[in-house]
Amino acid sequence: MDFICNFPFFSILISLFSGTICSVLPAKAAKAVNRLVIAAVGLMSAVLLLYLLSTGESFIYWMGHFPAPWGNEIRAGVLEAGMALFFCVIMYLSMAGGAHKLPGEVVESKHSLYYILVNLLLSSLLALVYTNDMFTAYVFVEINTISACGLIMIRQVGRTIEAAVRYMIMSLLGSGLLLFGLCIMYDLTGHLLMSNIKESVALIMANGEYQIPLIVAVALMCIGLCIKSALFPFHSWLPDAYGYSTVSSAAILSSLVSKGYIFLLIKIIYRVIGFDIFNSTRIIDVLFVFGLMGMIFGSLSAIKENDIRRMIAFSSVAQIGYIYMGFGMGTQAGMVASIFHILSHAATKSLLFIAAIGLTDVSGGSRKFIDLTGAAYRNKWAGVAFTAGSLSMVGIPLFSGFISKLLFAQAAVQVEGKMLASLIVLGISTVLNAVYFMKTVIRIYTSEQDAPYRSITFRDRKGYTVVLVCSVLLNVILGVSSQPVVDMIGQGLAMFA
Amino acid sequence: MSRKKSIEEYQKTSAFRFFRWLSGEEDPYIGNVEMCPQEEYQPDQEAALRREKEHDAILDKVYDTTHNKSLYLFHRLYQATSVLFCLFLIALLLVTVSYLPANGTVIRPVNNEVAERYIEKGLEETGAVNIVAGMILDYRAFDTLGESHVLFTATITVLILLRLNKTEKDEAEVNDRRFEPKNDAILQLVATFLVPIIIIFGIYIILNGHLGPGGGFSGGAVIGAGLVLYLNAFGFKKTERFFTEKTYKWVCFFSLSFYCLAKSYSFYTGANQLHSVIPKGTPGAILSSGLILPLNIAVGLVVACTIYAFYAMFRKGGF
Amino acid sequence: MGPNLLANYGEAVSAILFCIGFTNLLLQTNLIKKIIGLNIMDSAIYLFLAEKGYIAGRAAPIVVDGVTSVEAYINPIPSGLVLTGIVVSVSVTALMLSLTIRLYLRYHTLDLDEISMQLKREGK
Amino acid sequence: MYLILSSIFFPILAGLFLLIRYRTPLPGEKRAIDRKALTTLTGIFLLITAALVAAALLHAKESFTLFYLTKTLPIYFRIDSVGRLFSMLAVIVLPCAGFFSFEYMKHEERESRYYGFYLLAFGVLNALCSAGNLITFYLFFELLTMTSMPLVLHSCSREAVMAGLKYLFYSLCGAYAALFGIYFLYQNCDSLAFTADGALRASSIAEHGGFLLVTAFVMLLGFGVKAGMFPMHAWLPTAHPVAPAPASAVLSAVIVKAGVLAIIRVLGMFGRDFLRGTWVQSVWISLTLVTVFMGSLLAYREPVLKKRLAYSTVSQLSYILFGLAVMQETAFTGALCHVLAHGFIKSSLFLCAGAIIYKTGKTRVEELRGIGKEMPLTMWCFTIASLGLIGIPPTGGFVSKWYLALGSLKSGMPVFDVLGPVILLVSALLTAGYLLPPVIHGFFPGADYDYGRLQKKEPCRLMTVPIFILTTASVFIGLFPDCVSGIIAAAFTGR
Repeated sequence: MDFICNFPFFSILISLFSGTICSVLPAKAAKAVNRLVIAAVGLMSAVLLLYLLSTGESFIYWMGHFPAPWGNEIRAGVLEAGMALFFCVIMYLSMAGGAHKLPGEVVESKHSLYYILVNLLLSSLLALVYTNDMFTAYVFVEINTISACGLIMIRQVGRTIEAAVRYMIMSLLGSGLLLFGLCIMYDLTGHLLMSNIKESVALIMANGEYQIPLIVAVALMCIGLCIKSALFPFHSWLPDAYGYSTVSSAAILSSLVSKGYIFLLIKIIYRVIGFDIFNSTRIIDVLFVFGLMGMIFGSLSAIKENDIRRMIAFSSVAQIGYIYMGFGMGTQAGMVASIFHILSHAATKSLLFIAAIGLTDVSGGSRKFIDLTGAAYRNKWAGVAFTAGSLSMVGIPLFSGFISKLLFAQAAVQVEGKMLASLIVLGISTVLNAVYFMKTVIRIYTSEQDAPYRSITFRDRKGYTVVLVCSVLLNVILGVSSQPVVDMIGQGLAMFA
Repeated sequence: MSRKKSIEEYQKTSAFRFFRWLSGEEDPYIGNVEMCPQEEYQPDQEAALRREKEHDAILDKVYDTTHNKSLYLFHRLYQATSVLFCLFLIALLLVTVSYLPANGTVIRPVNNEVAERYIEKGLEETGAVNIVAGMILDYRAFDTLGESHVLFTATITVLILLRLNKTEKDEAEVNDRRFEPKNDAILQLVATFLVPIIIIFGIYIILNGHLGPGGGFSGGAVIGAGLVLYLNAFGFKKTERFFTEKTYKWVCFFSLSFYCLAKSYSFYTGANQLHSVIPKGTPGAILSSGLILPLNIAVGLVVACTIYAFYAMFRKGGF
Repeated sequence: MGPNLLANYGEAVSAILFCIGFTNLLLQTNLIKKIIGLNIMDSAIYLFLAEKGYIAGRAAPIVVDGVTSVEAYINPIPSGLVLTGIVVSVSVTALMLSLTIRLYLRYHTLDLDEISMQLKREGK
Repeated sequence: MYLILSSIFFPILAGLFLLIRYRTPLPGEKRAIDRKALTTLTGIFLLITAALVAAALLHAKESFTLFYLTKTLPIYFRIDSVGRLFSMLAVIVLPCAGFFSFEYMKHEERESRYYGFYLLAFGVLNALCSAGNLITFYLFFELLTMTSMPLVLHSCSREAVMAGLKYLFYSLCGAYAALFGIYFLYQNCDSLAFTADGALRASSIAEHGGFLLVTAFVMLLGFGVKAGMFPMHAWLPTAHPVAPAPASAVLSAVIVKAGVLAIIRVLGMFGRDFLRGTWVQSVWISLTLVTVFMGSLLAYREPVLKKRLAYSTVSQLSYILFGLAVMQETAFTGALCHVLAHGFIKSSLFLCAGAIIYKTGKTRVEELRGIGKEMPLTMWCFTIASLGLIGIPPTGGFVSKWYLALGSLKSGMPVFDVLGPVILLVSALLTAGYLLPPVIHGFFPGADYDYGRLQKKEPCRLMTVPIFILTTASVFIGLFPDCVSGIIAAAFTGR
């Protein structure tokens, strides 16, 4: 086995261990460790990705001395490595972009705790990405949930704590369902490792025995993960959580945490149940309908919102709806579109959150649209970045949002029964997106000469501006040269089987 | 030409609306969303105050729960649907359960080669007499590593929520005095008697984790309970002599680091098919079964400290 | 209805308990009751798992007298899972309780709806 | 290749340069914008762009792919006759209106933003004309909306912002409707590159014929929004009056023509044979006829001059769409002729209206009594342009309307072959009804007019010369229609 094959294991362990280390370090050192770890993991994932692309096949890594049905395993393929790399990039950008706000948002003595949580979150995301074992996945889902909750409520205002409670309640309902589904699954198959479960599931589907409980188990797991990733009717915690937590937290939560669950769901669909078996159940129709509803209602709520960050948060609800709609189509193309949308949405949403904070900074800290009038003139880079993000969300060509919409539409055209519904809703939702994002863009570019706020230039916030530029570039790269990414997703999905 | 209707009346007719739409003054498609006037920005104080007042008035109206019929109805409806949902879930799960393999029998998918190997080879491969301990700390050690970090994460979040600043701390200290048992003689006597026993029992459970029922978590919880009892009997002053936040920090750090590093070593050697230098020892002896005993001790320390820390945090936000 | 409802009475009980816990977590507005619901839900799952490991007439999986034959012991895996699960639920409960304490200190009520109401009144 | 690219990117870069270099001063900042330098630079940029476009029009023959958006979706450029015709229009109107605005925008704030976006829009228009496939076209279509919106909401008053938003949403909705059509075309065509005789696979036509008709209809409606076709025309009369006059001129002369260009492309993609005689054609023709008639009627009873012109644009654009909907060569010639004629005439009219507002501040028609005595040159141009729009022989409007009517009669459609020309005629009468009163009142204010208060208010050359050029161009088209007929014939066959 090549040494590079150790990299997934190293990434998980380093980020896990750095959490422990940060607990005894002062805040500054913790910050350095945090950045270093994210960068190192990103680098390793990139190397791993290149390696996997060159070998062209995935590999299994034993976590211990015992092979498949007995010991734990992790598994790395193109999609996993790519996701890990992407998560690191986004996380680095989010952390760097929100760094200057942290002293104002979090009590000084709790900074190192913040970095611990981020490290643990990263490790749990990596574990969710790489794991090949259902129960390990459950354990790391819990780490993910708890550390995300910590990230929400580390900025201690009433709203965040309430949001954290709501988030925990929803998440715990989700975990409960996931665990119950897992137990039933275990009872039916006698395995916990994904590949072994898949074999048994195929057997069960062929035999006809235990089919009903199997489908119930799948449904429970799916619903559990849907709840956790804030699919439409379960999103009540989301606007407050994203709207009032720290900037980095909001960016990370919206672009990574829910995506971790979604990626786990993808893994379950492909590696545990089998894509064809999953598609033959009625579950995809349910996902499809909820996805569509999320797209519409999320956007409608966003339109009504009068607070820029809550508006962005509600738009996340809509975007998650897109992803589930892609699942619901039940085709390979829909899946590819969904995964691409995971990437594109993560890139765009973190950009929007970070840019929004630049705008509110020059508006006396107020997030109301009225006060944001002309903010883009006072902080030009943030204004441009926000506009770029909005254009991407609206789906203007050359930005990543366009490609994902294109992929969704292409996927939709291939599905006879769901074509019309998905295309119409896609159109409505896009127009609604345009309504609220363009409204905001015009608002921030309506010049207001008498505003009593100081403006911010490049020199004041070098790091922040660089982050904005990088995020915009990431978006444009995804929008312009999407083909390699799409190919990679296809290759990764092929490796799943 | 004379109009039969007055202008006001005419403005109410649909013909008027149609004409307005035709001439592009009004919009039925996009509704009022973007057509609603954006408020002009007014820097003066009065307008801001007025705005606030209006906002308050609206809030009062919306959240006037006692008089709000629709909110009340919604609440009822919510409850009813939730109950229905619960009943539905029960029915669904019962149906599912009825299709599951019969309980207690041997011929089930669960009893397959996995369990077989754990039982048959577990003693030999892990050196642990307690097969469950061998399984969670060796075969499926990654889960357990994650699990201990769940606990760690939870502690961090509790710290974030409840740990107080220096200034707040003094205040909390004063408040806490009221809850502090005032040198309750009975409690103290019983505690002097019980605490050592409890702690020794906890230590036994931890050390015996690979030999019998027990392990790091359960033993740690017992020790933690002992510490909490001691704290309740003798107060923070006494405990602070040997257990402060610093102690907690370092104990946790060392235990978790040891855990992480030890398991990393074993994962690394395992995955790369290297020979692990850690001896298995004779099964049944106290010093046996490789890493399981030290790991149990580490987990036990973490859990004991964490339980105590939870208690102290809940009570007054600090040690 | 399947054939094994009566044989699986333990699982049936755990399923009902699970739903009770689930509904409590979902429906109760009182935070402490919600946490109790959470614990009922988790315990139901552990009951379920414990039932899964059980094989009639066999001993707990601790090797006695060096007997390592499959016929002697019950399935050890569910027990291990329960152990892990318990730690998770302890952690989560601690977190929920501390959240509750924070909210109570701030708003002097345990009713989540009332807290939301107060929050919205604050309007921030 | 480099000519085309530079004609696209030079104005875009120049516009960005202006936006950055001469940005609006911040609240606390003390920095005066050097207006003279700004206008000089803009003027130079406009001229260079015009020269580049002209060179590209004359020389560029080849097609090229810039890069691939996805594997099967190239960003592809190719100049064909249709594109050439539209860029011809743009290259004359945009610099004229640009020079006009140097004077007109003198007292407006945030001039640099206006010029910056003006240049951006110019570049995007060039790209639109030279786009070689639907995806490229769509990309620049969206960008055109984005870059022209700031022109509409330039004054930033509440009405202007609302109008800008309305413009934005109408255009975006339309473009999305069209985009979904593009998805279907993408499924049913081998490539999205433009043709004039249908790119649909024969098997797809047989299989999803009915569905493709719906698609075609949706696309026509979607792009029709930009061209102000009936159910979605409402943005035009809102956006035009609030925009600065030169911006309205460009908007109604060139930018709305992007919708026409789009519809020509869509027609080409589906193929005329596929659509001829289907319900799509009938519905479409009825919609255009309704628009023609309704636009004229609304203009007739509108008192505000610029709004009246805006309604007139709605009506005139549907003349063009009618010509396309007939799907017959003569009518097509008429339509393309009308694109040019209407472009020149309407920009000239808007600039006249702008000059009047600039000099006198009068916006309503009944205030314009005696204006001809005060601003004779402007009003003469207005008169000539009006006559052109009505369709009096020696002007461009006559030629195009003649061909339109002729083509319709020749087409052999049931009902519409006669109904069309009749409505066109009625509408022409209405046009006379709404354009001539200002002229008549302007030159013949009546006996009770107080000549003593009369002042010479003729604007400076920077304003009159562009108006004059545009008016001349409109007459020129009418006098020598042959000079464009070749290119139009080529356009019909898609070369």
